[in-house]
Amino acid sequence: MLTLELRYFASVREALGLERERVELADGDWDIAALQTHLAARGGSWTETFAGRGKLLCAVDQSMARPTTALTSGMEVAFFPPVTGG
Amino acid sequence: MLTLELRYFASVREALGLERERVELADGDWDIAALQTHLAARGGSWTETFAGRGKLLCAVDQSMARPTTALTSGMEVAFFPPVTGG
Amino acid sequence: MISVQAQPFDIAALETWLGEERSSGAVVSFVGRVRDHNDGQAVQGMCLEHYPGMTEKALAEIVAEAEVRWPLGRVAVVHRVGELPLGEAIVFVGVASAHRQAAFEACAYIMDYLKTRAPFWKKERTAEGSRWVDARESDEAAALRWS
Amino acid sequence: MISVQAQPFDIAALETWLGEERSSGAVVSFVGRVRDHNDGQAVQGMCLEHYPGMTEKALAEIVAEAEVRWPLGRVAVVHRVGELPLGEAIVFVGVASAHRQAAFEACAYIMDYLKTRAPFWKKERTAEGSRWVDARESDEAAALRWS
Repeated sequence: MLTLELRYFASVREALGLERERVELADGDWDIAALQTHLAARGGSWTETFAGRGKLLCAVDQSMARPTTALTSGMEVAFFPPVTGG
Repeated sequence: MLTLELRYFASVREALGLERERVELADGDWDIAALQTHLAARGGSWTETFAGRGKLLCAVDQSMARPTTALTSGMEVAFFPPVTGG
Repeated sequence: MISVQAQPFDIAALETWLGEERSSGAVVSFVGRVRDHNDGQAVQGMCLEHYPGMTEKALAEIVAEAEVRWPLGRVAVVHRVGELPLGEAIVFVGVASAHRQAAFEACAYIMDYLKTRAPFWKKERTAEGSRWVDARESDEAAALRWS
Repeated sequence: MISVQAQPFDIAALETWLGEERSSGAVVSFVGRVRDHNDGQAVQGMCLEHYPGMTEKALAEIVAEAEVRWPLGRVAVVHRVGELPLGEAIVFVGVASAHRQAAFEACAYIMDYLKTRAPFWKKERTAEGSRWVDARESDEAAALRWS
């Protein structure tokens, strides 16, 4: 079992209506791309967010990550739109 | 007769021991280069300042000037070293 | 010195701190404020969201990278979060150095990367309601010029 | 706003003034201070001489040129003259703009030309007496990059 702490920010948080959740995934080789496919399968705004055309950024343990970034149990994974601070 | 108001600043002022003076020059075609030759002929620190190797800047009526800048009566002519503000 | 905070910051105190080291003759600072317009629409204020923990880490990394590229003295990055009225200061980036051009370049570098890598998100209030601010391609381009 | 003055200036007041126009979201400022060293020698303080009248005119010209090159809001140039102790602020250049890069570039531009065209002269006090500061070739080179 792979346990991940998921966090959603800004327009992604608003679209999903969720700030954070814990997910448990079947054992196997998980990376960000696989996680996105998994979340997109939930339908509705999840499909729109994770399989839509909008640009989505991802961080693993609070560092920017790529689709190929591998995931292991206990990691914090965050999804959010391009940043607009400053 | 050509009357000029001469002003000296910083290391030039110190070398000449003079802050300002009025000079009267014979009628004719005067430019900055001719004025410098005239002042250099005074000898001593004047020769050093106006015919020496140190870089000397010049302003006419408070705008930067060149050796070929023509002079007419009543002008304010300033000599000084390269600037070092900021 | 890095701070992400809800309360306003004191520009005079930051400038004093940056100028305290006698070897740093040059201090360049950037202050970003809430503008009255964006994408052709009147803006009344904004709310800034961030990712606590990651934001501070990202800012620290950006500052550390600048310190590798230029000989710097003190560096201050202060960014506000939460509700901000029109005209309010959002961000302060200040860089001290013995060299004026190093201070200018490092300050611009930190701002360029802060804009593209630090997890902050702006939501503007307009007469027609709130809207998330879109990321600008010009900010991406600005960050790319350093690589 | 251009001022050549003997008395100290108030950085906070200048920053407030620069940030007052709601259309200018970006303010970049430069503060230059009396450093504790120059050309390998310890500096104790300095005296700044200028050419009254021409100095203000030269600064106004430099600011006007920057305003042609970049879309700027308020601009402030304040330069001190007379005796300045160690650590004291010598110069403040602040530029407001709707565009961050315009503010950065215009501020650097004004400093580069101020260093090479505005009639100020520094005389440093060291343990061995006073000496006029030599102009730097690096400052000439910095100004040339804009032409």
